[in-house]
Amino acid sequence: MAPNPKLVDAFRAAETVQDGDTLYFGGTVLDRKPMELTRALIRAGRRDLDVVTFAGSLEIELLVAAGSVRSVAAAYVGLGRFGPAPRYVAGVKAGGFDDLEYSEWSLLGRLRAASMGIPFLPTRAGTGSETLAIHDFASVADPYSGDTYVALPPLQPDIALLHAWRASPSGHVQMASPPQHLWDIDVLAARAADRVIVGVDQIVSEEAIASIPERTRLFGFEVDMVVVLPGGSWPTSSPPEHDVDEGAIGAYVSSGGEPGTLDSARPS
Amino acid sequence: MAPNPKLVDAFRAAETVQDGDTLYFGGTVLDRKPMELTRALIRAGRRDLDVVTFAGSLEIELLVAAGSVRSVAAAYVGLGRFGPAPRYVAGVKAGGFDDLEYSEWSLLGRLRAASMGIPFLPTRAGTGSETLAIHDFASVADPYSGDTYVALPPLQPDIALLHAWRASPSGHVQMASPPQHLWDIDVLAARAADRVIVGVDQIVSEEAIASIPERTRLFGFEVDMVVVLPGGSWPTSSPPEHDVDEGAIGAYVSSGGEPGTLDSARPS
Amino acid sequence: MTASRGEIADLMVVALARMVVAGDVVGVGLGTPIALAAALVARHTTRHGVHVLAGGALDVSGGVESHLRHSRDQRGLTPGFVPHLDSMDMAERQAMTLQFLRPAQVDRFGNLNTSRIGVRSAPTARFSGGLATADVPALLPRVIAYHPDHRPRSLPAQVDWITGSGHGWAGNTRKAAGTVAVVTDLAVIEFVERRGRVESIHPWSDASTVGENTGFELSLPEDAPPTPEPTPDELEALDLVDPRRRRDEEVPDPPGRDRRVTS
Amino acid sequence: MTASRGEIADLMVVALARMVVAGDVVGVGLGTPIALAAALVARHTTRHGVHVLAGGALDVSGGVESHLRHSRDQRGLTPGFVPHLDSMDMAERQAMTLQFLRPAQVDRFGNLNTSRIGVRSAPTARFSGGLATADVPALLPRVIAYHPDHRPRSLPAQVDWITGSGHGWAGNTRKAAGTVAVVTDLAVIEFVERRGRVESIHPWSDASTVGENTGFELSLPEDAPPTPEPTPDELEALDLVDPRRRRDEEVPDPPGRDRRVTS
Repeated sequence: MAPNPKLVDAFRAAETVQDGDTLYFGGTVLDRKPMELTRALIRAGRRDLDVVTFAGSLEIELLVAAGSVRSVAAAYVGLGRFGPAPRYVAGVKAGGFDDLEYSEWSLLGRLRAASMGIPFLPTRAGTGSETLAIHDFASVADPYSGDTYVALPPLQPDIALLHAWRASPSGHVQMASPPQHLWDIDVLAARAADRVIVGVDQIVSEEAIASIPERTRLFGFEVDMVVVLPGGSWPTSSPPEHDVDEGAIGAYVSSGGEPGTLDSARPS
Repeated sequence: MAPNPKLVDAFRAAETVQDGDTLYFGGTVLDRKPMELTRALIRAGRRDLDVVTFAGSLEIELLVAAGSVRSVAAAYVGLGRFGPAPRYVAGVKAGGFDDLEYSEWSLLGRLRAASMGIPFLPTRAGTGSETLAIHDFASVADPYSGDTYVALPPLQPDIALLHAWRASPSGHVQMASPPQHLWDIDVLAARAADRVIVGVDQIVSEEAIASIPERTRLFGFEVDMVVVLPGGSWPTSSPPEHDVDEGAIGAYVSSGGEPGTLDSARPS
Repeated sequence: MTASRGEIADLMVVALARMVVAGDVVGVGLGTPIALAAALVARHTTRHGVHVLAGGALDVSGGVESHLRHSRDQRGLTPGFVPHLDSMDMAERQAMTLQFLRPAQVDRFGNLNTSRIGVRSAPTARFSGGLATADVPALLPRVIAYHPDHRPRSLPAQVDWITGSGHGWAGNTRKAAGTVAVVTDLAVIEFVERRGRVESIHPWSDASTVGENTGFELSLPEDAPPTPEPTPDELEALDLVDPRRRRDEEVPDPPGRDRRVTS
Repeated sequence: MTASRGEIADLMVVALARMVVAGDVVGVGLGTPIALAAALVARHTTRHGVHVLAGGALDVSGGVESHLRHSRDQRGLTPGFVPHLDSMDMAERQAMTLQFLRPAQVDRFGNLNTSRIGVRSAPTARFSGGLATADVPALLPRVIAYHPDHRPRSLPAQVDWITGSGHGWAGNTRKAAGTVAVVTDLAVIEFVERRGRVESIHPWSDASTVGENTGFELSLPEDAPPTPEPTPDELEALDLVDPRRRRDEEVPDPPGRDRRVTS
């Protein structure tokens, strides 16, 4: 067999991103954020990005500080128990990018419609909300009852960027067990996206994957690029490898949002 | 705490079924069929049942032989590598009950709509099929493209009857790991149904459940009754307890569909 | 009369817990220890006739701190884990029955704002976003809000932004009552027939304080009873589920600044 | 010319496998060893540029028998398991690209019958049901049928019941081509512009035998080539993926009764 073309470095992965792409950032709040892939995008000078994430944190901070974003679509952006995301909040207040707030169900419902391959997902979620009204979704009548529902259209990001535990050269990706909270949203976003780039703490053999097949969450044919990035989610968590680095996030907050405090990969 | 009312015997479970109910039978082909619960229904004399199952086999044979069914809705009825289901085929040919053949996606899609709590699920699956036309589903226009899709309405059985590995008195149900093929359809049907009755090979403590929480597939609040029925899926399989009893099924086929060969629970 | 952060947190938690009924399946969101403690206290006081789904795990024994652990540390403590998409389905099919929400603002209709103050393109404040706040009032049988800093800007006549629509909104096709009540650091208010009605006033407050600190007209009976103090059973449950008092984190310090310390 | 069950099974398997292209993700249904062997042979001959999902597991090493094992015995042999609802989603979003189907009848439009002969209320034959046969022609980029008993009642002008709609049906909004070909024990037939066209004839048959045993008019060039015999690489793959010849089970015994043993 030819050398597997899925294994690339972060530079090569960032090169495949175009200015203006719609990028989904995996992880939720302070867990599993693809920080090192985000740094690579910034180093590559990517701009006008339409950023989508279910619950964003420090990756959004870096991107906003670098001036890389055209819009941020999310159901939450903040630093969890560390409070608001200072760069993000300042950026929204200054009108520096389009603040596409989503409700949880409508963002995830759009990704579900894409991953299910259906034209729209009918839902009652969000009815009456101004946050829903931002998006101007069509409504649809239930052909059985005549009642009106929101019709969530598929959301298919150009690329999903994830950080995960480990993968094999052929691109099978495994996550920790027991599962970390909200892990399945990473899988959902990957299946919704056109292309998938996964940074992993460990690259392992195909045999290692097959030895615990029940932990495989994405298959090689669903993954376009694998980047070996030990500690690549730092300072956010990466189960089972490491927890949130609370000191580093505290230092970031204390600095008032100085991206330099997050510049490098995880200190070893 | 009061004695847990979820633990009942098969007689009591069968009593809660009404003539004319719509019953979903769990398991697929020769795996995890709720045979002992089916026998209890027949002993209780239940009639005019609207039977639903994704892929039916010997439970359908028993019910047809007993004259208990008004309709059979399924994407498959047969005995797998043992060939056709003789009583079922004879019953269909004689017009003994309504043969509500389903396509796989439309049956599972209706259960999904129910378990997702949505009014309908739009799909392209089954377009142009006479099997789909049996059900006279409404169509729906995608409000974005204008294209027409099938609108699958929710299917909410009155009761789902399952056979599973083990449960606790409070009704947490665990299944084998690695997962047996098609296990998730049992969970889907349980979540779609109004009420859920689960026969299990083993009753275990709440502590035993918590010791391997990642194997829990249904939670107590989703399960109405638990019946301790060791070998209750015989002669179909029940992982990890036992495989298909090929001899017993062969004997049934050789007998030309004599239900007496399947009358008792698993011989020990 | 004065009240400490701890007294305020305790009474808010038990007031919320008392609205939980046997059979409820309570979903708890991220970063809301008062909501989590209330659900767990209710689980205790109903003798486990209530289920709590928080952090992707069900009914984690050991209380608030255990629910906040990483899942790998929850083995032995929980009957099982729930993928998030399953919990979405549970909400939409109403297998989840109740959620407590902590918005920045609640208005006279029970509308909730967790989004922003001012216009979207250049707001004067941007909160972290509501996650499911926009969704669950239209899905669950009921939603109950809480706010630990009861003042006119927190309970205005009209929220600056409707993240989640309130009680009695039109168009719901199932039994989704919307936001049925709000528990504050001063009182318990229920939304009935599109109006806020004071059900009880906390011992350290009174009718005029509640009225003055609310930005809309309340139905406020002169004889509104005091919110009952935590019972011995409730106090025991509070100690069991939150011995390290994570619930206090949500109450401002000093509580209610200077407006409430004397009644 | 005569052909044994084994020769028929081998040539059908490799003819199907040759239609698989690198990058295909092939879904295989229950109880169809020829389909499974074909997908696994293609995986071998494309040097693993093909993925096979069967029995809820992906790319089980060890061939047909391993795929039929219980999942607990597949640890070490598969990269992972796929819940059935995930595989449904894969099909509908076209992450699954191909499925082989074995219907009772295939007609001139590639319509498939796995349901019944006669009216629904009192049919003269009731098959076991088509599972996804009705669904996948409208979902996947392409579907390929096979039938090991080529005769007019198997390939009629019109199927008795349209379980799965054929090639070129109206209304598909994605690139779902429907049933693009059928491989039989006599020939390889492709459906092009709503017409069956013979692509090749198996070595033991000829144009007139194919024509006489087909219930509809075929585009049948006089110079239709013989279906190439299995190559050494294909024979090696057949041995690797199905050493116990489970594929033979789907071929009737004696094959094709008396109509084909002499050409």
